[in-house]
Amino acid sequence: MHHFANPTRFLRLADRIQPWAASLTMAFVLSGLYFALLSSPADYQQGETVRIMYIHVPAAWMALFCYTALAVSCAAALIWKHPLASLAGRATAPIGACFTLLALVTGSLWGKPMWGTWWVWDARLTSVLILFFLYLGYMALNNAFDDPERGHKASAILALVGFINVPIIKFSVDWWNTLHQPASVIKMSGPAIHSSMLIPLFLMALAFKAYFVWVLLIRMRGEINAMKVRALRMRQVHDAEQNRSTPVASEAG
Amino acid sequence: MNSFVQIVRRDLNLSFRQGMDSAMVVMFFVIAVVLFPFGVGPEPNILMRIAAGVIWVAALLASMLSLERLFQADFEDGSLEILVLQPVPLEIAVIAKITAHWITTGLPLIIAAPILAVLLNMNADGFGMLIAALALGTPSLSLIGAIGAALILGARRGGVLLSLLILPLYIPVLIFGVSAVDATLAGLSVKPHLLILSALLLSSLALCPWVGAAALRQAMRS
Amino acid sequence: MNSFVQIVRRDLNLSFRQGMDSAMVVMFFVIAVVLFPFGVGPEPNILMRIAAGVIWVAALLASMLSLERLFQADFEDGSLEILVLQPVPLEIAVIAKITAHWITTGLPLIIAAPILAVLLNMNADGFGMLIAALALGTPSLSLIGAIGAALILGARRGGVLLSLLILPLYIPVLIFGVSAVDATLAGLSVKPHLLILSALLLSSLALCPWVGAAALRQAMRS
Amino acid sequence: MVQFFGDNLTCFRGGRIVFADLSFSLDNGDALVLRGPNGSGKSSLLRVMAGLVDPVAGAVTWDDIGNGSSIQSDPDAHHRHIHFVGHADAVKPVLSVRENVSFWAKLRTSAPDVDGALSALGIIDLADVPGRFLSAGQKRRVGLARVLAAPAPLWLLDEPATALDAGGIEALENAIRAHRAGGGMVVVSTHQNLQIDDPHRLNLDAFPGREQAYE
Amino acid sequence: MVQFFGDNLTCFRGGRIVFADLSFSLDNGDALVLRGPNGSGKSSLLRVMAGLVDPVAGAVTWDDIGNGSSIQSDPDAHHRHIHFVGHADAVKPVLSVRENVSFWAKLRTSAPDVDGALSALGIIDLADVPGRFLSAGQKRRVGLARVLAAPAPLWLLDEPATALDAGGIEALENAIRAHRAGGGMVVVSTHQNLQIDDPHRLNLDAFPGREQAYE
Ligand code: HEM
Ligand SMILES: Nc1ncnc2c1ncn2[C@@H]1O[C@H](COP(=O)(O)OP(=O)(O)OP(=O)(O)O)[C@@H](O)[C@H]1O
Ligand SMILES: Nc1ncnc2c1ncn2[C@@H]1O[C@H](COP(=O)(O)OP(=O)(O)OP(=O)(O)O)[C@@H](O)[C@H]1O
Ligand SMILES: [Mg+2]
Ligand SMILES: [Mg+2]
Repeated sequence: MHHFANPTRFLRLADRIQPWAASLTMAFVLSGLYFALLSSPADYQQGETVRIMYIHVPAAWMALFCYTALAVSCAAALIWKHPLASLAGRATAPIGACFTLLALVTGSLWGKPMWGTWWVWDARLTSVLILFFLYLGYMALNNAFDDPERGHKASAILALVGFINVPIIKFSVDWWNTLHQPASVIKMSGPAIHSSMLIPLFLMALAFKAYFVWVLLIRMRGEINAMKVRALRMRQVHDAEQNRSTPVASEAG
Repeated sequence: MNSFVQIVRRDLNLSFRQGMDSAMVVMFFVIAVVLFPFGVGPEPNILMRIAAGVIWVAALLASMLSLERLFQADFEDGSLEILVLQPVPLEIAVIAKITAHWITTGLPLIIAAPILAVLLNMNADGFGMLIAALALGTPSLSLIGAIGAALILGARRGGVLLSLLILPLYIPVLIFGVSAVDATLAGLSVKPHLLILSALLLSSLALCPWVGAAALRQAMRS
Repeated sequence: MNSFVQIVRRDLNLSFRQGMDSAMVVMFFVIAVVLFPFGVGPEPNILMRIAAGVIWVAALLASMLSLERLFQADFEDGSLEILVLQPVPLEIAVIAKITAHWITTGLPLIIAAPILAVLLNMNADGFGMLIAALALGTPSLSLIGAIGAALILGARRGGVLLSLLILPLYIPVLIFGVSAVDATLAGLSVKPHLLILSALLLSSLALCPWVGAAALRQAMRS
Repeated sequence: MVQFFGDNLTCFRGGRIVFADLSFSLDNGDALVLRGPNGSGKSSLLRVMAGLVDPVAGAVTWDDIGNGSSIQSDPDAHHRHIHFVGHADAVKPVLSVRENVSFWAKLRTSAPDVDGALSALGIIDLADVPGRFLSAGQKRRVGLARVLAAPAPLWLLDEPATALDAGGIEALENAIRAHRAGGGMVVVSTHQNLQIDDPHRLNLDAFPGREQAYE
Repeated sequence: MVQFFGDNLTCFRGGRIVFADLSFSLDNGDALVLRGPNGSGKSSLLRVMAGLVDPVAGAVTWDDIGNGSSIQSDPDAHHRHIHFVGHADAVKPVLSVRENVSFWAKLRTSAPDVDGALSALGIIDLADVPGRFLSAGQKRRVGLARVLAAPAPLWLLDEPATALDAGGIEALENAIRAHRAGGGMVVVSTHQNLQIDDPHRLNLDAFPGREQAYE
């Protein structure tokens, strides 16, 4: 009967994790920024603009990671009907959309010096833009119904359909010739960039991940509260019905 | 199979008696295309250059607009609820409705397209390929769009919402549909593009009825 | 005048509480524009050449789509019937609803337009004029579209029908809206174009509320 | 003294005559109950009275508006005299019950008695609840509260008891009684048993001239 | 022998428990009448029985389908056993009354008795009239004719008497009587007075356990 199992246990767990997530975020951001801005070298080709990488790449990774997390929680919500799963999906989507936007914006900022233009219509960039629309579509559908339950289910189906886009983004650089550079960190043969860049990159990636957990918990707490408010509303309606205590119309038969 | 035929026949029947359905989709298609010479100016070589793209984009928008009501009317008058409760697999019902929809809207688009291509100064060599690409592409559009049409049932602002949900999913069809035509005009091989269009069609044929049926069941839950 | 304010305030209220209304129109606008680079290919100078036209056509389509529901929701839940029977001139009610609609959809379009202009490589000199032209043009679109929105009430396939009714009426706004931007980019005088846009706005302001009210009364007859 | 009457009305809908040569008149405090089987034209008559449907012959007239010319000649004055409750309740899901009622009331009077109306229909407890949480019967009460919140001499009610439970029906009957005691008039169509004192009755099945269509 | 029963059903809708631990069972020839004020869960229970809404606990089961596994395990067989009549009548405006009924009937049986069903509900005269010309009560009759035209052992009727006049209600009662005499079962929710012989009764207001959600 997990449908109306009270989420108190989850909240207690969240209370314990949240301070850790917050402090880890701070620690990783500070150390990551130190390495990224001060102790790592400028690129021999790209100069100082290479430092955009320490935001851009982790943000792009998080954009993909969040969508995967969204799809997994939507699948869990549809198959096992666990209310926390659908809640997690709803809480993840806006965070993922923000990371996607961040990746798009930092990518554009980087593109201007590197490629001489803010935007090109190549496979990688376009598929990320589509990812952004999918996030927006998920959120829009989620909120489009008077009955929230219906919005959650419909948007979960959409999120699963849209998951097709994630491998397309990942492999777009391999399948099509594009301006965007192919994977150099995460690939079979091991990372192909120097460790002085790798360390800050990973520190920032960890920082983003911890930040994600932190914000996710806050947002889930908010969602749970919203549900409680809803339940109170319902009770108000029901109590009003009870107070009138109207007699049922005379029995048939 | 018998119920498949029953449902297709009834939907065609409804569409013909209500009249204008097909006509209106075609006219939207034509008007949307005709807006472009007004928008981008009448220079023939610019128009020629963008003809295939504009026709495909207009076809996407027309297909999307007409799909909005694929399940909507049945949802509103209670038919959908009854359909879900018939001893007929819902997937069959969904694919029957999509078939009827494509016959009444997709087919007329394909017929109208060459005329618009003439209006936009497209090179006559491309006409055949335009038709072929649309014939392979529009069924995919109907199939993909059916998912969106099922998801938005009962939502506020269905029309705009639908566009947000399915236009991103239409993009692969658009890309390969246009490149098939462009490849013909440039004298290159069209085989890879047509193969991908067919693959898109087959995979949406395999996937969409199931997802659409699941979405419809979901819509009935409330 | 008091009832005008009441109705505007209620419609804005509804739109904000339902959330996402404005957001969705903007998103459709963005997606429709984004389709074009897929359609016509990514070459920057072609895109630059057609940017203003594409943005205007997308604005037309977005305005049209969002207008579909201008009276629809009120019609379906019975509010319109009651509104028609209030001791308030129906023309006032119509113009109040149009005003609220423009604030929630036209204004956001104007704000989003420059970003799309960047995506399409439009020359930055044109941005200011694009905004000015949209600011003069979109209210006309809302006014003209309201007539269509009233005429389609209760019709089957409202969406496609609406596009047929009003897209042709939108063409003058499109032509002069685009030529204002193009004139700026070409360094020519924009005054005549802006004057015509203003004239279109004034005449639709004078005419459309009356026609719209008549159409609404007609819709109530059945 | 306000009086409302219809003369020799003929209504033509969906390709056939729904009723012909129908007349009625209402004095202050009168109630007219419309009866008849399905499809006999009750809803159509109410819509003619409201001015939503034009009769093909005959006219509906107020004694005190426009010197005996029909309601079509001065719609605003006519609208100020009537409240119409149709099949739909016009409850917006995102507005609270109070907001739903007061929007309509404020279009008619600057100082409406919204809370009084909500109390009379037993939904004052729901005043701040958004419309989407209401059940069918509660929505109906909101639709009726709109009528009580801003006074008008004539109420036109099309099956007002639909979806109401016993308590709701009693509240409705009381409201009609009070309205008539204050000189108001009411026209009601219903299939159910509504307690209305000294009603005039109009049986719509008695009007000939139908069923000639489709033959 | 066909039997249909639900065990310890709990239904959760719109963020709250509508009913909990509800059980029922139906034998051939039985009728179950659902009672309760607005919002008590009558429609919800009928939708659970139809399989349109899944209960969060408990199961609805046929004795003769799938060896006592729930209706979800073989929806097609379940659908072959039931007819569901909800609030909407699914009448297409451009199809004639006969076409409306026979489309649905043909999905279930190749030789449906459409005209017999129309006669039983007193709308055989309207057989060739397009749906758009029907009044509320006539539409309801068309919705009920669909049930008569193709037999199924269990009828689930949600407020079937809505908008029906006295003649329509009598036709409905007769149809239910004949169906039960032939061994059929029926579940009805209603606010009105329907004459049903020896009904089992289920008062939905008696189910506790709501309002615990999210607390
Ligand atoms: C708006 C434009 C851009 C977008 C949407 C974008 C998107 C992405 C995405 C999604 C990834 C993650 C790929 C993966 O995990 O395999 C990525 C990684 C990366 N991007 Fe971008 N990018 C953009 C512009 C740029 C520019 C201008 C550069 C620099 C020339 C750049 C350099 C990189 C690098 C170095 C990586 C890491 C690749 C790896 O090691 O896996 N990006 N980008
Ligand atoms: N929207 C409409 N368009 C065309 N004809 C209509 C329309 N509504 C009703 N009619 C016709 O008018 C006749 C009277 O319908 P009306 O709705 O007034 O009946 P009623 O007495 O209210 O019936 P009910 O008890 O079922 O509500 C019907 O027989 C129908 O044929
Ligand atoms: N579509 C829905 N979405 C969410 N909650 C719903 C929905 N429909 C009903 N509910 C909730 O379920 C409860 C039971 O509703 P239901 O429609 O089953 O009641 P009912 O007994 O049929 O009432 P009525 O007499 O008004 O028809 C209601 O109180 C409502 O809060
Ligand atoms: Mg009626
Ligand atoms: Mg009910």
